[in-house]
Amino acid sequence: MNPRFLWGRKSRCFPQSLEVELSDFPTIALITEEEIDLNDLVAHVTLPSTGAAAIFAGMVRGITSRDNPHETVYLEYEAYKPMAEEKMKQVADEIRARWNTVEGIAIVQRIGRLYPRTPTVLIACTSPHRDTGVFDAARYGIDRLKEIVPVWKKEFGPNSEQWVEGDHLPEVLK
Amino acid sequence: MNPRFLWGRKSRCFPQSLEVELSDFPTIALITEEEIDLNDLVAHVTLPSTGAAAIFAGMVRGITSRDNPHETVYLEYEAYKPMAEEKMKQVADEIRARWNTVEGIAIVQRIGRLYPRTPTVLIACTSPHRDTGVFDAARYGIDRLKEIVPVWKKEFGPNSEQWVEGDHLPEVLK
Amino acid sequence: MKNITVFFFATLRERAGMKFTHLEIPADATVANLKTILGQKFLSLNGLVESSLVAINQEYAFDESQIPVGAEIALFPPVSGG
Amino acid sequence: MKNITVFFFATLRERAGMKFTHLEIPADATVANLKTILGQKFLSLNGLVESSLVAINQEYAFDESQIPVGAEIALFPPVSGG
Repeated sequence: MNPRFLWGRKSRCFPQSLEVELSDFPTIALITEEEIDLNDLVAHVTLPSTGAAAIFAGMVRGITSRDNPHETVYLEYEAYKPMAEEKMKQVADEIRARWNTVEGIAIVQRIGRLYPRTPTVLIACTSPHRDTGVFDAARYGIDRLKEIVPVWKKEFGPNSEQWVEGDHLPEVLK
Repeated sequence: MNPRFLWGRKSRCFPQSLEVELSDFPTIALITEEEIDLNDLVAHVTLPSTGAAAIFAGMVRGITSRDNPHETVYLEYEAYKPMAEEKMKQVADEIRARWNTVEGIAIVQRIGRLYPRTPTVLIACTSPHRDTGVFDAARYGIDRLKEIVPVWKKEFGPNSEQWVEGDHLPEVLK
Repeated sequence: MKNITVFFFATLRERAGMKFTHLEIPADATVANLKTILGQKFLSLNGLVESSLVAINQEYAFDESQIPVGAEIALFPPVSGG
Repeated sequence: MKNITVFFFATLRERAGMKFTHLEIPADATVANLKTILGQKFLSLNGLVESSLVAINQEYAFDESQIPVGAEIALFPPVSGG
Protein backbone atom coordinates (compact mmCIF):
# COMPACT_ATOMS: atom_id res chain seq x y z
CA MET A 1 0.00 0.00 0.00
CA ASN A 2 1.17 3.47 -0.87
CA PRO A 3 2.54 4.97 2.35
CA ARG A 4 0.73 8.26 1.72
CA PHE A 5 -2.45 6.47 2.72
CA LEU A 6 -1.08 5.64 6.12
CA TRP A 7 -2.19 8.63 8.03
CA GLY A 8 -1.10 10.25 11.28
CA ARG A 9 -0.23 7.46 13.67
CA LYS A 10 -2.13 8.07 16.86
CA SER A 11 -0.67 7.49 20.27
CA ARG A 12 -2.70 5.87 22.99
CA CYS A 13 -3.55 8.17 25.87
CA PHE A 14 -1.24 7.73 28.83
CA PRO A 15 -1.33 9.87 31.96
CA GLN A 16 1.11 12.71 31.23
CA SER A 17 2.85 12.17 34.55
CA LEU A 18 3.98 8.71 33.51
CA GLU A 19 7.19 8.33 31.57
CA VAL A 20 6.23 5.59 29.17
CA GLU A 21 7.28 4.57 25.73
CA LEU A 22 4.47 5.78 23.50
CA SER A 23 3.41 3.21 20.96
CA ASP A 24 2.27 4.40 17.56
CA PHE A 25 -0.93 3.05 16.13
CA PRO A 26 -1.51 3.01 12.39
CA THR A 27 -4.67 4.50 10.88
CA ILE A 28 -5.66 3.95 7.26
CA ALA A 29 -8.53 6.14 5.95
CA LEU A 30 -8.90 5.70 2.25
CA ILE A 31 -11.23 6.25 -0.71
CA THR A 32 -9.92 4.17 -3.61
CA GLU A 33 -10.88 2.88 -7.02
CA GLU A 34 -8.66 -0.15 -6.56
CA GLU A 35 -9.52 -3.60 -5.27
CA ILE A 36 -9.74 -3.92 -1.51
CA ASP A 37 -6.89 -6.22 -0.44
CA LEU A 38 -7.83 -7.64 2.96
CA ASN A 39 -4.47 -9.34 3.49
CA ASP A 40 -2.57 -6.14 2.85
CA LEU A 41 -4.83 -3.90 4.91
CA VAL A 42 -4.93 -6.23 7.90
CA ALA A 43 -1.13 -6.57 7.76
CA HIS A 44 -0.82 -2.77 7.87
CA VAL A 45 -2.80 -2.52 11.12
CA THR A 46 -1.17 -5.54 12.81
CA LEU A 47 1.49 -4.68 15.40
CA PRO A 48 3.81 -6.97 17.40
CA SER A 49 1.34 -6.55 20.29
CA THR A 50 -1.70 -7.47 18.18
CA GLY A 51 -3.51 -10.75 18.83
CA ALA A 52 -6.93 -10.08 17.33
CA ALA A 53 -8.47 -8.35 14.33
CA ALA A 54 -12.19 -7.81 13.86
CA ILE A 55 -12.99 -7.00 10.27
CA PHE A 56 -16.16 -5.98 8.51
CA ALA A 57 -16.40 -6.22 4.74
CA GLY A 58 -19.43 -5.02 2.79
CA MET A 59 -20.21 -6.43 -0.64
CA VAL A 60 -22.48 -5.52 -3.53
CA ARG A 61 -25.60 -7.68 -3.22
CA GLY A 62 -26.78 -8.99 -6.57
CA ILE A 63 -29.98 -10.36 -5.05
CA THR A 64 -31.83 -8.55 -2.26
CA SER A 65 -34.69 -10.32 -0.50
CA ARG A 66 -35.47 -8.06 2.43
CA ASP A 67 -37.71 -4.99 2.36
CA ASN A 68 -37.90 -4.27 -1.36
CA PRO A 69 -36.76 -7.47 -3.13
CA HIS A 70 -34.84 -6.75 -6.30
CA GLU A 71 -31.87 -7.59 -8.49
CA THR A 72 -28.78 -5.43 -8.86
CA VAL A 73 -26.57 -5.52 -11.96
CA TYR A 74 -23.99 -3.12 -10.52
CA LEU A 75 -23.55 -0.09 -8.28
CA GLU A 76 -21.78 3.15 -9.12
CA TYR A 77 -20.14 4.73 -6.08
CA GLU A 78 -19.03 8.34 -5.87
CA ALA A 79 -17.35 10.19 -3.02
CA TYR A 80 -16.38 13.68 -1.93
CA LYS A 81 -12.92 12.26 -1.49
CA PRO A 82 -11.04 14.75 0.73
CA MET A 83 -13.96 15.21 3.12
CA ALA A 84 -14.73 11.48 3.08
CA GLU A 85 -11.18 10.62 4.14
CA GLU A 86 -11.32 13.28 6.89
CA LYS A 87 -14.61 11.80 8.14
CA MET A 88 -13.08 8.32 8.10
CA LYS A 89 -10.29 9.65 10.32
CA GLN A 90 -12.98 11.11 12.58
CA VAL A 91 -14.60 7.65 12.77
CA ALA A 92 -11.22 6.18 13.73
CA ASP A 93 -10.80 8.84 16.44
CA GLU A 94 -14.28 8.07 17.77
CA ILE A 95 -13.44 4.36 17.89
CA ARG A 96 -10.25 5.02 19.85
CA ALA A 97 -12.12 7.30 22.26
CA ARG A 98 -14.61 4.51 22.98
CA TRP A 99 -12.34 1.43 22.96
CA ASN A 100 -8.92 2.34 24.29
CA THR A 101 -7.50 -1.14 23.61
CA VAL A 102 -7.89 -0.76 19.85
CA GLU A 103 -4.49 -0.54 18.13
CA GLY A 104 -4.63 -0.24 14.34
CA ILE A 105 -7.67 0.89 12.35
CA ALA A 106 -8.24 0.61 8.60
CA ILE A 107 -11.30 2.20 6.98
CA VAL A 108 -11.48 1.85 3.21
CA GLN A 109 -14.29 2.60 0.77
CA ARG A 110 -13.94 1.55 -2.83
CA ILE A 111 -15.69 3.72 -5.44
CA GLY A 112 -16.49 3.39 -9.13
CA ARG A 113 -18.54 0.69 -10.83
CA LEU A 114 -18.78 -2.40 -8.64
CA TYR A 115 -20.45 -5.69 -9.41
CA PRO A 116 -22.17 -8.23 -7.11
CA ARG A 117 -19.91 -10.18 -4.73
CA THR A 118 -17.25 -7.42 -4.82
CA PRO A 119 -16.09 -6.00 -1.47
CA THR A 120 -16.93 -2.28 -1.44
CA VAL A 121 -15.98 -1.28 2.09
CA LEU A 122 -13.71 -2.55 4.83
CA ILE A 123 -13.35 -1.72 8.52
CA ALA A 124 -10.54 -3.51 10.39
CA CYS A 125 -9.73 -2.94 14.05
CA THR A 126 -6.90 -4.70 15.85
CA SER A 127 -6.18 -5.17 19.54
CA PRO A 128 -4.07 -7.39 21.78
CA HIS A 129 -7.06 -9.60 22.76
CA ARG A 130 -10.48 -10.35 21.33
CA ASP A 131 -12.45 -9.72 24.53
CA THR A 132 -12.05 -5.96 25.01
CA GLY A 133 -14.50 -4.65 22.42
CA VAL A 134 -12.73 -5.11 19.11
CA PHE A 135 -15.85 -6.63 17.50
CA ASP A 136 -17.99 -3.74 18.78
CA ALA A 137 -15.38 -1.30 17.50
CA ALA A 138 -15.63 -2.69 13.95
CA ARG A 139 -19.41 -2.68 14.14
CA TYR A 140 -19.40 0.92 15.32
CA GLY A 141 -17.03 1.81 12.49
CA ILE A 142 -19.29 0.59 9.70
CA ASP A 143 -22.42 2.04 11.32
CA ARG A 144 -20.75 5.42 11.67
CA LEU A 145 -19.28 5.34 8.16
CA LYS A 146 -22.79 4.89 6.80
CA GLU A 147 -23.92 7.94 8.76
CA ILE A 148 -21.25 10.57 8.19
CA VAL A 149 -18.84 9.66 5.37
CA PRO A 150 -19.85 11.48 2.15
CA VAL A 151 -20.16 8.59 -0.29
CA TRP A 152 -23.18 7.81 -2.47
CA LYS A 153 -24.20 4.93 -4.66
CA LYS A 154 -26.46 4.61 -7.64
CA GLU A 155 -28.02 1.26 -8.26
CA PHE A 156 -28.36 -0.18 -11.75
CA GLY A 157 -30.94 -2.96 -12.10
CA PRO A 158 -31.91 -4.99 -15.18
CA ASN A 159 -34.32 -2.21 -16.27
CA SER A 160 -33.80 0.73 -13.97
CA GLU A 161 -31.34 2.98 -12.22
CA GLN A 162 -31.73 5.02 -9.06
CA TRP A 163 -29.70 6.70 -6.35
CA VAL A 164 -29.79 4.82 -3.06
CA GLU A 165 -31.37 7.05 -0.44
CA GLY A 166 -29.43 7.56 2.76
CA ASP A 167 -31.23 8.39 5.99
CA HIS A 168 -31.54 12.10 6.66
CA LEU A 169 -30.29 12.39 10.25
CA PRO A 170 -28.58 15.79 10.70
CA GLU A 171 -28.12 15.14 14.44
CA VAL A 172 -25.55 12.38 13.75
CA LEU A 173 -23.35 14.61 11.60
CA LYS A 174 -21.94 16.92 14.25
CA MET B 1 -8.41 -22.86 -2.78
CA ASN B 2 -8.40 -26.58 -3.35
CA PRO B 3 -12.06 -27.56 -3.78
CA ARG B 4 -11.65 -30.56 -1.49
CA PHE B 5 -11.62 -28.08 1.37
CA LEU B 6 -15.05 -26.79 0.47
CA TRP B 7 -17.14 -29.10 2.49
CA GLY B 8 -20.75 -30.16 2.37
CA ARG B 9 -22.78 -27.13 1.38
CA LYS B 10 -25.54 -26.75 3.92
CA SER B 11 -29.02 -25.74 2.97
CA ARG B 12 -30.94 -23.26 5.08
CA CYS B 13 -33.89 -24.83 6.92
CA PHE B 14 -37.16 -24.27 5.12
CA PRO B 15 -40.48 -25.76 6.21
CA GLN B 16 -40.70 -29.05 4.33
CA SER B 17 -44.20 -28.20 3.14
CA LEU B 18 -42.93 -25.23 1.18
CA GLU B 19 -41.71 -25.77 -2.35
CA VAL B 20 -38.78 -23.39 -2.39
CA GLU B 21 -35.56 -23.20 -4.26
CA LEU B 22 -32.98 -24.34 -1.74
CA SER B 23 -29.92 -22.18 -1.67
CA ASP B 24 -26.59 -23.78 -0.96
CA PHE B 25 -24.31 -22.25 1.59
CA PRO B 26 -20.57 -22.88 1.48
CA THR B 27 -18.70 -24.09 4.55
CA ILE B 28 -14.92 -24.16 4.76
CA ALA B 29 -13.44 -26.04 7.74
CA LEU B 30 -9.72 -26.36 7.37
CA ILE B 31 -6.48 -27.09 9.18
CA THR B 32 -3.62 -25.94 6.98
CA GLU B 33 0.10 -25.27 7.03
CA GLU B 34 -0.29 -22.63 4.33
CA GLU B 35 -0.75 -18.88 4.65
CA ILE B 36 -4.26 -17.75 5.46
CA ASP B 37 -5.50 -15.82 2.43
CA LEU B 38 -8.32 -13.57 3.63
CA ASN B 39 -9.26 -12.39 0.13
CA ASP B 40 -9.61 -15.94 -1.14
CA LEU B 41 -11.48 -17.26 1.90
CA VAL B 42 -13.95 -14.37 2.02
CA ALA B 43 -14.57 -14.72 -1.74
CA HIS B 44 -15.39 -18.41 -1.21
CA VAL B 45 -18.13 -17.62 1.31
CA THR B 46 -19.58 -14.64 -0.60
CA LEU B 47 -22.79 -15.37 -2.52
CA PRO B 48 -24.81 -13.15 -4.88
CA SER B 49 -27.14 -12.51 -1.92
CA THR B 50 -24.30 -11.54 0.46
CA GLY B 51 -23.96 -7.94 1.60
CA ALA B 52 -21.91 -8.32 4.77
CA ALA B 53 -18.98 -10.34 6.09
CA ALA B 54 -17.82 -10.31 9.70
CA ILE B 55 -14.34 -11.71 10.00
CA PHE B 56 -12.15 -12.51 12.97
CA ALA B 57 -8.43 -13.05 12.48
CA GLY B 58 -6.13 -14.11 15.31
CA MET B 59 -2.41 -13.32 15.15
CA VAL B 60 0.70 -14.44 17.01
CA ARG B 61 1.44 -11.75 19.60
CA GLY B 62 5.14 -10.98 19.89
CA ILE B 63 4.60 -8.81 22.94
CA THR B 64 2.00 -9.64 25.57
CA SER B 65 1.23 -7.05 28.27
CA ARG B 66 -1.85 -8.48 30.00
CA ASP B 67 -1.81 -11.06 32.78
CA ASN B 68 1.68 -12.51 32.47
CA PRO B 69 3.68 -9.98 30.40
CA HIS B 70 6.22 -11.68 28.14
CA GLU B 71 7.82 -11.86 24.74
CA THR B 72 7.16 -14.55 22.15
CA VAL B 73 9.66 -15.52 19.48
CA TYR B 74 7.32 -17.97 17.75
CA LEU B 75 4.54 -20.47 18.35
CA GLU B 76 4.41 -24.07 17.20
CA TYR B 77 0.85 -25.23 16.48
CA GLU B 78 -0.22 -28.83 16.23
CA ALA B 79 -3.66 -30.32 15.49
CA TYR B 80 -5.50 -33.60 15.51
CA LYS B 81 -6.43 -32.74 11.95
CA PRO B 82 -9.39 -34.99 11.06
CA MET B 83 -11.13 -34.41 14.40
CA ALA B 84 -10.29 -30.70 14.33
CA GLU B 85 -11.91 -30.27 10.92
CA GLU B 86 -14.97 -32.21 12.11
CA LYS B 87 -15.23 -29.97 15.17
CA MET B 88 -14.92 -26.90 12.97
CA LYS B 89 -17.86 -28.18 10.95
CA GLN B 90 -19.72 -28.62 14.25
CA VAL B 91 -18.96 -24.98 15.12
CA ALA B 92 -20.36 -23.95 11.71
CA ASP B 93 -23.50 -26.00 12.35
CA GLU B 94 -23.91 -24.39 15.76
CA ILE B 95 -23.55 -20.93 14.20
CA ARG B 96 -26.23 -21.71 11.61
CA ALA B 97 -28.55 -23.08 14.31
CA ARG B 98 -28.22 -19.78 16.24
CA TRP B 99 -28.15 -17.22 13.38
CA ASN B 100 -30.31 -18.43 10.54
CA THR B 101 -29.37 -15.48 8.32
CA VAL B 102 -25.73 -16.57 8.11
CA GLU B 103 -24.86 -17.73 4.59
CA GLY B 104 -21.23 -18.80 4.14
CA ILE B 105 -18.86 -19.79 6.93
CA ALA B 106 -15.08 -20.22 6.76
CA ILE B 107 -13.15 -21.55 9.74
CA VAL B 108 -9.42 -21.99 9.20
CA GLN B 109 -6.61 -22.74 11.63
CA ARG B 110 -3.05 -22.55 10.43
CA ILE B 111 -0.54 -24.90 12.11
CA GLY B 112 3.23 -25.24 12.17
CA ARG B 113 5.78 -22.63 13.27
CA LEU B 114 4.27 -19.15 13.23
CA TYR B 115 5.95 -15.86 14.01
CA PRO B 116 4.55 -12.64 15.51
CA ARG B 117 2.10 -10.65 13.34
CA THR B 118 1.15 -13.79 11.38
CA PRO B 119 -2.58 -14.63 11.13
CA THR B 120 -3.07 -18.05 12.73
CA VAL B 121 -6.84 -18.43 12.65
CA LEU B 122 -9.74 -17.04 10.67
CA ILE B 123 -13.50 -17.10 11.15
CA ALA B 124 -15.58 -15.48 8.42
CA CYS B 125 -19.38 -15.38 8.40
CA THR B 126 -21.42 -13.80 5.62
CA SER B 127 -25.04 -12.70 5.48
CA PRO B 128 -27.27 -10.45 3.39
CA HIS B 129 -27.18 -7.60 5.94
CA ARG B 130 -24.96 -6.56 8.83
CA ASP B 131 -27.72 -6.16 11.41
CA THR B 132 -28.90 -9.74 11.91
CA GLY B 133 -26.13 -11.13 14.07
CA VAL B 134 -23.24 -11.70 11.71
CA PHE B 135 -20.76 -10.03 14.11
CA ASP B 136 -22.04 -12.16 16.99
CA ALA B 137 -21.78 -15.25 14.78
CA ALA B 138 -18.07 -14.62 14.10
CA ARG B 139 -17.44 -13.93 17.78
CA TYR B 140 -19.21 -17.15 18.74
CA GLY B 141 -17.15 -19.02 16.15
CA ILE B 142 -13.77 -18.05 17.57
CA ASP B 143 -14.91 -18.55 21.19
CA ARG B 144 -16.20 -22.01 20.35
CA LEU B 145 -13.11 -22.94 18.30
CA LYS B 146 -10.99 -22.19 21.34
CA GLU B 147 -13.18 -24.51 23.42
CA ILE B 148 -13.64 -27.61 21.31
CA VAL B 149 -11.29 -27.76 18.30
CA PRO B 150 -8.30 -30.02 19.10
CA VAL B 151 -5.38 -27.70 18.37
CA TRP B 152 -2.50 -26.89 20.71
CA LYS B 153 0.32 -24.41 20.67
CA LYS B 154 3.73 -24.35 22.26
CA GLU B 155 5.23 -20.97 22.94
CA PHE B 156 8.93 -20.28 22.36
CA GLY B 157 10.31 -17.25 24.17
CA PRO B 158 13.81 -15.78 24.16
CA ASN B 159 14.90 -18.28 26.87
CA SER B 160 12.06 -20.71 27.40
CA GLU B 161 9.46 -22.93 25.82
CA GLN B 162 6.14 -24.12 27.16
CA TRP B 163 2.82 -25.51 26.05
CA VAL B 164 0.00 -23.00 26.30
CA GLU B 165 -2.55 -24.31 28.77
CA GLY B 166 -6.15 -24.45 27.57
CA ASP B 167 -9.01 -24.23 30.06
CA HIS B 168 -10.24 -27.59 31.24
CA LEU B 169 -14.01 -27.32 30.77
CA PRO B 170 -15.38 -30.77 29.93
CA GLU B 171 -18.98 -29.47 30.01
CA VAL B 172 -18.40 -27.41 26.83
CA LEU B 173 -17.16 -30.39 24.81
CA LYS B 174 -20.42 -32.28 24.40
CA MET C 1 -19.93 40.28 -1.60
CA LYS C 2 -17.58 37.29 -1.45
CA ASN C 3 -16.52 34.50 -3.80
CA ILE C 4 -17.11 30.83 -3.04
CA THR C 5 -16.97 27.51 -4.90
CA VAL C 6 -19.89 25.10 -4.69
CA PHE C 7 -19.45 21.39 -5.44
CA PHE C 8 -22.43 19.15 -6.20
CA PHE C 9 -22.56 15.39 -5.63
CA ALA C 10 -24.83 12.47 -6.53
CA THR C 11 -28.42 13.54 -7.34
CA LEU C 12 -27.50 17.20 -6.99
CA ARG C 13 -24.63 16.88 -9.46
CA GLU C 14 -26.92 15.18 -11.96
CA ARG C 15 -29.72 17.73 -11.49
CA ALA C 16 -27.36 20.73 -11.62
CA GLY C 17 -25.66 19.27 -14.70
CA MET C 18 -22.22 20.24 -13.34
CA LYS C 19 -19.70 19.17 -10.72
CA PHE C 20 -19.04 22.65 -9.34
CA THR C 21 -19.65 26.35 -9.88
CA HIS C 22 -18.14 29.62 -8.70
CA LEU C 23 -20.55 32.08 -7.06
CA GLU C 24 -20.53 35.56 -5.60
CA ILE C 25 -22.76 35.81 -2.53
CA PRO C 26 -23.52 38.57 0.01
CA ALA C 27 -20.83 39.04 2.65
CA ASP C 28 -23.17 38.00 5.48
CA ALA C 29 -24.78 35.02 3.69
CA THR C 30 -25.60 31.94 5.73
CA VAL C 31 -26.12 28.39 4.46
CA ALA C 32 -29.88 29.06 4.39
CA ASN C 33 -29.31 32.14 2.20
CA LEU C 34 -27.04 30.14 -0.11
CA LYS C 35 -29.71 27.49 -0.59
CA THR C 36 -32.19 30.19 -1.63
CA ILE C 37 -29.67 31.67 -4.05
CA LEU C 38 -28.93 28.24 -5.57
CA GLY C 39 -32.63 27.43 -5.89
CA GLN C 40 -33.10 30.65 -7.87
CA LYS C 41 -29.99 30.22 -10.03
CA PHE C 42 -30.48 26.52 -10.81
CA LEU C 43 -34.19 25.87 -11.30
CA SER C 44 -33.39 22.15 -11.66
CA LEU C 45 -32.31 22.10 -8.00
CA ASN C 46 -35.63 23.47 -6.78
CA GLY C 47 -37.21 21.14 -4.24
CA LEU C 48 -33.92 19.29 -3.78
CA VAL C 49 -31.46 21.91 -2.54
CA GLU C 50 -33.60 22.77 0.50
CA SER C 51 -33.21 19.30 2.04
CA SER C 52 -29.65 18.65 0.93
CA LEU C 53 -26.69 18.37 3.29
CA VAL C 54 -24.08 21.10 3.20
CA ALA C 55 -20.37 21.08 4.00
CA ILE C 56 -18.21 24.18 4.40
CA ASN C 57 -14.51 23.54 3.91
CA GLN C 58 -15.17 19.77 4.28
CA GLU C 59 -17.05 20.00 7.57
CA TYR C 60 -20.80 19.63 7.97
CA ALA C 61 -22.63 22.95 8.25
CA PHE C 62 -26.23 23.84 9.03
CA ASP C 63 -28.74 26.49 7.96
CA GLU C 64 -27.52 29.13 10.39
CA SER C 65 -23.79 28.58 9.62
CA GLN C 66 -21.88 31.62 8.29
CA ILE C 67 -19.94 31.10 5.06
CA PRO C 68 -16.31 32.32 5.12
CA VAL C 69 -14.69 34.13 2.19
CA GLY C 70 -13.29 31.73 -0.40
CA ALA C 71 -15.13 28.78 1.17
CA GLU C 72 -15.33 25.38 -0.50
CA ILE C 73 -19.00 24.47 -0.21
CA ALA C 74 -20.44 21.05 -1.02
CA LEU C 75 -24.09 20.14 -1.47
CA PHE C 76 -25.20 16.55 -1.45
CA PRO C 77 -27.97 14.16 -0.42
CA PRO C 78 -27.83 12.06 2.78
CA VAL C 79 -24.85 9.71 2.46
CA SER C 80 -25.35 6.12 1.30
CA GLY C 81 -21.89 4.53 1.23
CA GLY C 82 -20.77 1.21 2.56
CA MET D 1 -9.68 -58.47 24.71
CA LYS D 2 -9.80 -55.97 21.83
CA ASN D 3 -7.32 -53.96 19.78
CA ILE D 4 -7.26 -50.19 19.70
CA THR D 5 -4.93 -47.42 18.51
CA VAL D 6 -4.08 -44.56 20.83
CA PHE D 7 -2.82 -41.22 19.49
CA PHE D 8 -1.05 -38.71 21.72
CA PHE D 9 -0.94 -34.95 21.16
CA ALA D 10 0.93 -31.95 22.58
CA THR D 11 2.29 -32.53 26.09
CA LEU D 12 1.13 -36.13 26.05
CA ARG D 13 2.93 -36.84 22.79
CA GLU D 14 6.13 -35.34 24.17
CA ARG D 15 5.85 -37.18 27.48
CA ALA D 16 4.94 -40.52 25.86
CA GLY D 17 7.78 -40.05 23.35
CA MET D 18 5.58 -41.31 20.52
CA LYS D 19 2.70 -40.17 18.32
CA PHE D 20 0.63 -43.33 18.67
CA THR D 21 0.63 -46.89 19.95
CA HIS D 22 -1.39 -50.06 19.43
CA LEU D 23 -2.89 -51.64 22.53
CA GLU D 24 -4.89 -54.67 23.54
CA ILE D 25 -7.41 -53.88 26.28
CA PRO D 26 -10.16 -55.85 28.05
CA ALA D 27 -13.36 -56.21 26.03
CA ASP D 28 -15.40 -54.21 28.54
CA ALA D 29 -12.82 -51.46 29.15
CA THR D 30 -14.06 -47.90 29.64
CA VAL D 31 -12.11 -44.68 29.16
CA ALA D 32 -11.34 -44.66 32.91
CA ASN D 33 -9.90 -48.17 32.61
CA LEU D 34 -7.84 -47.16 29.59
CA LYS D 35 -6.35 -44.23 31.51
CA THR D 36 -5.27 -46.62 34.28
CA ILE D 37 -3.75 -49.00 31.75
CA LEU D 38 -1.85 -46.17 30.04
CA GLY D 39 -0.60 -44.79 33.35
CA GLN D 40 0.85 -48.24 34.15
CA LYS D 41 2.30 -48.84 30.69
CA PHE D 42 3.82 -45.37 30.23
CA LEU D 43 5.20 -44.21 33.55
CA SER D 44 6.01 -40.84 31.93
CA LEU D 45 2.28 -40.22 31.54
CA ASN D 46 1.59 -40.68 35.24
CA GLY D 47 -0.12 -37.63 36.69
CA LEU D 48 -0.95 -36.31 33.23
CA VAL D 49 -3.11 -39.00 31.65
CA GLU D 50 -5.71 -38.79 34.42
CA SER D 51 -6.68 -35.20 33.58
CA SER D 52 -6.26 -35.43 29.82
CA LEU D 53 -9.13 -35.18 27.34
CA VAL D 54 -10.09 -38.27 25.40
CA ALA D 55 -11.64 -38.72 21.97
CA ILE D 56 -13.02 -42.00 20.63
CA ASN D 57 -13.23 -42.12 16.85
CA GLN D 58 -12.78 -38.33 16.76
CA GLU D 59 -15.60 -37.52 19.16
CA TYR D 60 -15.11 -36.42 22.77
CA ALA D 61 -15.55 -39.24 25.31
CA PHE D 62 -15.69 -39.28 29.08
CA ASP D 63 -14.58 -41.60 31.88
CA GLU D 64 -17.64 -43.84 31.70
CA SER D 65 -17.61 -44.13 27.87
CA GLN D 66 -17.25 -47.67 26.42
CA ILE D 67 -14.48 -48.23 23.90
CA PRO D 68 -15.55 -50.02 20.69
CA VAL D 69 -13.38 -52.66 18.99
CA GLY D 70 -10.79 -51.15 16.68
CA ALA D 71 -11.39 -47.68 18.09
CA GLU D 72 -9.15 -44.72 17.26
CA ILE D 73 -8.46 -43.14 20.63
CA ALA D 74 -6.79 -39.78 21.14
CA LEU D 75 -5.42 -38.34 24.37
CA PHE D 76 -4.58 -34.68 24.68
CA PRO D 77 -4.55 -31.70 27.03
CA PRO D 78 -7.28 -29.03 27.00
CA VAL D 79 -7.22 -27.35 23.59
CA SER D 80 -5.37 -24.07 23.09
CA GLY D 81 -5.76 -23.21 19.41
CA GLY D 82 -6.72 -19.92 17.86
